[in-house]
Amino acid sequence: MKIGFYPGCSLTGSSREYKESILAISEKAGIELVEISDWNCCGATAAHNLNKELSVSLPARNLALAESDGIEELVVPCAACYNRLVMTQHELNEDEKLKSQIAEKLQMPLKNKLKILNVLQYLEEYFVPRLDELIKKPFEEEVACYYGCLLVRPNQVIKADRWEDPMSMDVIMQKLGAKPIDWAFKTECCGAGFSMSKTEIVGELSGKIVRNAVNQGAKAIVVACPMCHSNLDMRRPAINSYLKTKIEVPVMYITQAIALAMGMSEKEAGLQRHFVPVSFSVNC
Amino acid sequence: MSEFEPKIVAFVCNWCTYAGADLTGTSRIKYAQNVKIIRFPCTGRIDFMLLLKAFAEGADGIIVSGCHPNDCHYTSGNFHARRRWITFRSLLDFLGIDVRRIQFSWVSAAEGAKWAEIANTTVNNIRELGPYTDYAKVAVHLKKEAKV
Amino acid sequence: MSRIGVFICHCGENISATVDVVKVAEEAGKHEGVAYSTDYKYMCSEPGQTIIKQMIKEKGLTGVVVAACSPRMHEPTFRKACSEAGLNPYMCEMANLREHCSWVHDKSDATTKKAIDLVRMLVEKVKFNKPLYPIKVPVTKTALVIGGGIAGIQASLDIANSGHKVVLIEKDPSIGGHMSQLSETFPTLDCSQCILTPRMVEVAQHPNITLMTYSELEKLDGFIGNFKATIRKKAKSIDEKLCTGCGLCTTKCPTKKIPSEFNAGLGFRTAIYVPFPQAVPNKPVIDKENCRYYQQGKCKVCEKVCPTGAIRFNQEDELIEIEVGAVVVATGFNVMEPSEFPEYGYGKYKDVITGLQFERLASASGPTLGEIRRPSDGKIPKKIVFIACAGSRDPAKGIPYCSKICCMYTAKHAMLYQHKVHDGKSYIFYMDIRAGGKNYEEFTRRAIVEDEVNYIRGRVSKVYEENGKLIVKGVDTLLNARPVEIEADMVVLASAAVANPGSEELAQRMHISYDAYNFFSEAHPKLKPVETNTAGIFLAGACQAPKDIPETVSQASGAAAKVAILFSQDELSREPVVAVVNRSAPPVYSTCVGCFMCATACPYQAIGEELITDRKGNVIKKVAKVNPGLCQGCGTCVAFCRSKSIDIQGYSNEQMYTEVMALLNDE
Amino acid sequence: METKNILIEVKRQTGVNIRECYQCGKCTAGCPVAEEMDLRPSVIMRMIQSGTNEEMDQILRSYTIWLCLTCETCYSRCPMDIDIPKVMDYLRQRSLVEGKVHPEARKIVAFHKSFLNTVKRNGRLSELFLTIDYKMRSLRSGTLFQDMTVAPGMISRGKLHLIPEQIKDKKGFSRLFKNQLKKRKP
Repeated sequence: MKIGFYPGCSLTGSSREYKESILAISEKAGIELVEISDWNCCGATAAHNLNKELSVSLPARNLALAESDGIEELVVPCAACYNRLVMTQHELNEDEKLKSQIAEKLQMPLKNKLKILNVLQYLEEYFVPRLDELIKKPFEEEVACYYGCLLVRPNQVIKADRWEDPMSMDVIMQKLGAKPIDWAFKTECCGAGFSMSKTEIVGELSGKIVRNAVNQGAKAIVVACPMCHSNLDMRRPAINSYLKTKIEVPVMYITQAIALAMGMSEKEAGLQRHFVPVSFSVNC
Repeated sequence: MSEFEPKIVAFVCNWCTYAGADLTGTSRIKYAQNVKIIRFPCTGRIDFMLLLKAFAEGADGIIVSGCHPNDCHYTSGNFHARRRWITFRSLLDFLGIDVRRIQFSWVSAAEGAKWAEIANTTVNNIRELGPYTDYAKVAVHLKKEAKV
Repeated sequence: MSRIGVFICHCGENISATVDVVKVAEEAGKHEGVAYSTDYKYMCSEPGQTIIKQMIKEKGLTGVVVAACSPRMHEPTFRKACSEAGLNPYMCEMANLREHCSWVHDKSDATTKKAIDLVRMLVEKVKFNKPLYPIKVPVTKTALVIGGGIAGIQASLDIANSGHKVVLIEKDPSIGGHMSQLSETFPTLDCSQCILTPRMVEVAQHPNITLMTYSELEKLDGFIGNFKATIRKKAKSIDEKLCTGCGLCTTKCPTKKIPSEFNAGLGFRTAIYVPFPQAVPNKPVIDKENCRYYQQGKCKVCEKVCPTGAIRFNQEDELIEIEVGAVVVATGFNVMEPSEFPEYGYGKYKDVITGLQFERLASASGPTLGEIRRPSDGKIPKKIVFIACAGSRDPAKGIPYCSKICCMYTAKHAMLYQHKVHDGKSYIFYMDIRAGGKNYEEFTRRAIVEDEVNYIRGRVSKVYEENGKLIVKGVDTLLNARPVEIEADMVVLASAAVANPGSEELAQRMHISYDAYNFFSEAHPKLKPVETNTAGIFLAGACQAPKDIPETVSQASGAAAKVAILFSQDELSREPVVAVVNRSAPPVYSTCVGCFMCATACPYQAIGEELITDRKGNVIKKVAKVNPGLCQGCGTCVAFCRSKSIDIQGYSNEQMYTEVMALLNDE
Repeated sequence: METKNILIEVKRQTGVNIRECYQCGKCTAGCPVAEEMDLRPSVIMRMIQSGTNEEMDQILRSYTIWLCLTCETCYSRCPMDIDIPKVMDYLRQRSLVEGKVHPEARKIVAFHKSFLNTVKRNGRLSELFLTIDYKMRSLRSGTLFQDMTVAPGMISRGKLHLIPEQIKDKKGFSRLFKNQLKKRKP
């Protein structure tokens, strides 16, 4: 089975373990993820903060490339890229004139009918029905499933189920054997694009998230977004200085959790690339 | 030759537009004499054969006006009228009648000024379109045939 | 041969100033079939009317055209005059020379010509007018009241006290409605049950009232004065005559953990239950869905303990048909679904409750006997946050309207809390305080000033739990939109008042209209607030829109007065402007082909079937038949009819075509 | 520009009708960075509603518009479905064009600019180049050594590539950055 794949820039750099783990579990499940040829950056927050047109044309180029590759379904693991691609698709469908202008500029046809999947939707569709056969070692930990902003908002466009209290990741984790905790910060913002420019704000926002997760008994935080991961993991010093305590709860991608449950080694899952060490995986 | 004075028949509903035209009167808002009103219980009552009859009798233009959607005194009569009008409209071309000769509108009992405005615009529009005699001619012809 | 009289009115100078009335009368006089024509300064005055009456007699007129003001003004006047002179009133028509001619045009020949045209049009119409007679329908002097809340109770008592019979049906096991759930009522803080229960008892004992609880309207046919209602009397599984209401069965029932509807889910009840101690009737019903015997086939504890042997497991729903002359709909309202508030954690956190649940906590008959305690651990909350407009005025949640009662009951809740928990702190997040009733503003001021309730202007964005506290994230928009975070022990949502589930189907069953939010629509928002678009059906209370108790009671009494007015007549007479299907001699019988397009078009279900049979009773033909009692005379069926078999009296095809021809044929 | 024109302009550029706002404050109540803002989201809505040119100027010079994280919480919870983040995008772009960026926000703008610059050059983002470009831009803000502790960790974990990934169709890609479309009229 072949499905289109848009990794986005972070997955080739700071969150390469996310890419490695999603490719690894897909391969083991017999799914080939085919990268869109010659894809480019989606523009992320920068483009839509500074330049309205680029915020649409950058993602649109990827949509057009995917179409010309003959892709019908596209997996976008990065939540930010997913959000930008879906929003662009929505905006172009709302505005035929803009669509034709952008297509002209791209010098590529643009039907704009692609089915875009985020990682949770991808797992739900292609893994959940087969988890029983795929799981070798149940992942038995109390986890806080953290969705962040971009997988669920704006609900007017994204139309996620239960956007205030999403459950899809919790359901997957539960099926892996984990005990997802009930907590209140599932969709709070981690500070996202301010990782570098306003690190102290990231420390505060991410700090509140980590604190609530730990208070509610989480042994690990599971994420599905590279920005959430780097803010919660890499920016842990800023978090600790905001909370005035040292918090050691690890942060991992849901695909890593699945990889471990499927019997892969810590290294195969890419746990060694984290700043906050993941210690418990050894005993599972 | 004097200016062409179109004959315009207005088919209106008793509850909204008829009362609206009454309000035009009580507010003393002037409009052209060409428009003459026939009272119906509801636009739902208006059979479009009546419109054709009016053309055959020499009308140059027609206004059909009733209650705004959802305001019908009888709940749904104006919706039936609207649906019938949509069908009838697509037939007009086939019948050889310029669709601009029929003005379909909603005027409530509170819209006296709107009634005057619709009456005047219709008169101006029909004046531009010129007299309409095709159906009248056919009618005369048919009457003659019937006598023979 | 027609002998028409034409009477042109000057209306003082209103008409004669712009229309040459003398000429109009003169021209009319020349018209074929006109026997007499004249003009007069004030046709509607006594002498004016006398001229008409005299001429009808003198000239033997068969029809009259009065050219004056709008028929919407004086048609009844002139029709009455004709009738007094012995002419059928429906042989009189009016040409609208004032509103549609003299007032809207300047003085000119064209204006006079238009007047002549209008008069000619109606003269030709009158030639085809037929004598019509008002339709008489008998009145069944029993009213059906649907819903046993305060609205239904008030309407029933008022109708019954005016000497008429009432059948009151209630879907729940007891009457009382939401009012019986309330603790104290604003703005007087008098106990709700104390003022309500005597009325409930009065309903049960009134000789003119038949009370049917656990019953719903299944079907409503007929028309004003002559409705036929089918009522489903749901099986209570007890013999009400034998049951004494001793309550032994309810104490012994083993299924005890069913959330109590009366306590808004905060307490429990058994499977055989009386909803609350003051219930009327005070006899239990078995809730089949939760009863062990009905679900698993074993138990029957209630049957064993019942001292009078009143339990009837094999009882079935009964369908009862009754004839009534009027219907009062008083089905009330509901509060918004909890699932609509994910950001406030309703349904997730036990201590986030609705206003209705708070009423039960504050009520002496409630699950905590009137002490304010948290549902989660029974502790007394030291800090309560009330969130107003939870759902109301929130188009994103589908409710753009104001629920009207929340500002007041939230103030009351905070007040009751402050009275009961002296060291407690209460906060109300609000957008506006709407206290527009008698003594209402004084009441909310008292809450703020005397009872020290903290009002914060702003909405709450999120409520979440951390370390056993509910963190309320709100804002104070009066302080430069400063974010406010309160660690509360309990959060009360003033959740929006919404239409009852199923109200849409009920409205369709009764053929009354409802608005975009499924509240029932009144016939006119100002002048017919208790009538519906269907004659004989009236509205009372919050089924029409959210209302407080005083307003509900007023409207219920208003509806009762309307019913009493209706029942003061033995027969109703209606305008004979109704549709008729033609009938002719055999072998055709009628040109109707029985396609029933007319029935599809009719908004009143006024068109039924008629079977034409021969002497042996064999059906020869099926044709449409109009029920003149239901027909309102819109004429939509006429335009729909393919074979021109249905026609409407007063606006017949003959008349309308003639009008068109006469208007355009100016010789 | 008078009140009416400001509202019309915002509507034209974003499709958002600020008149819908009835000042319930739910946007501000839920905003994760409201505490830090000089003008809260609901206040900005009110200023646009009732504002004069002076008030618009104040908005464009505010720190708030750059602090907005576009987390979309306000929009998702707004009872009137007002797309505030979209309005913020518009305000930021206008602030940039009119040269009214708040001094405190220069770091943020510098970061976004560096980001787009790196993307423009390579088609994809290189985190190392982004960091370098950003440090150069924000030299004066004293961020030069701020992330020095992180970079080595990233390199040792294989997270920082020294050679940036590049796309092939550079010519086609660069077209996107040229001849920006004229402001669209709805």
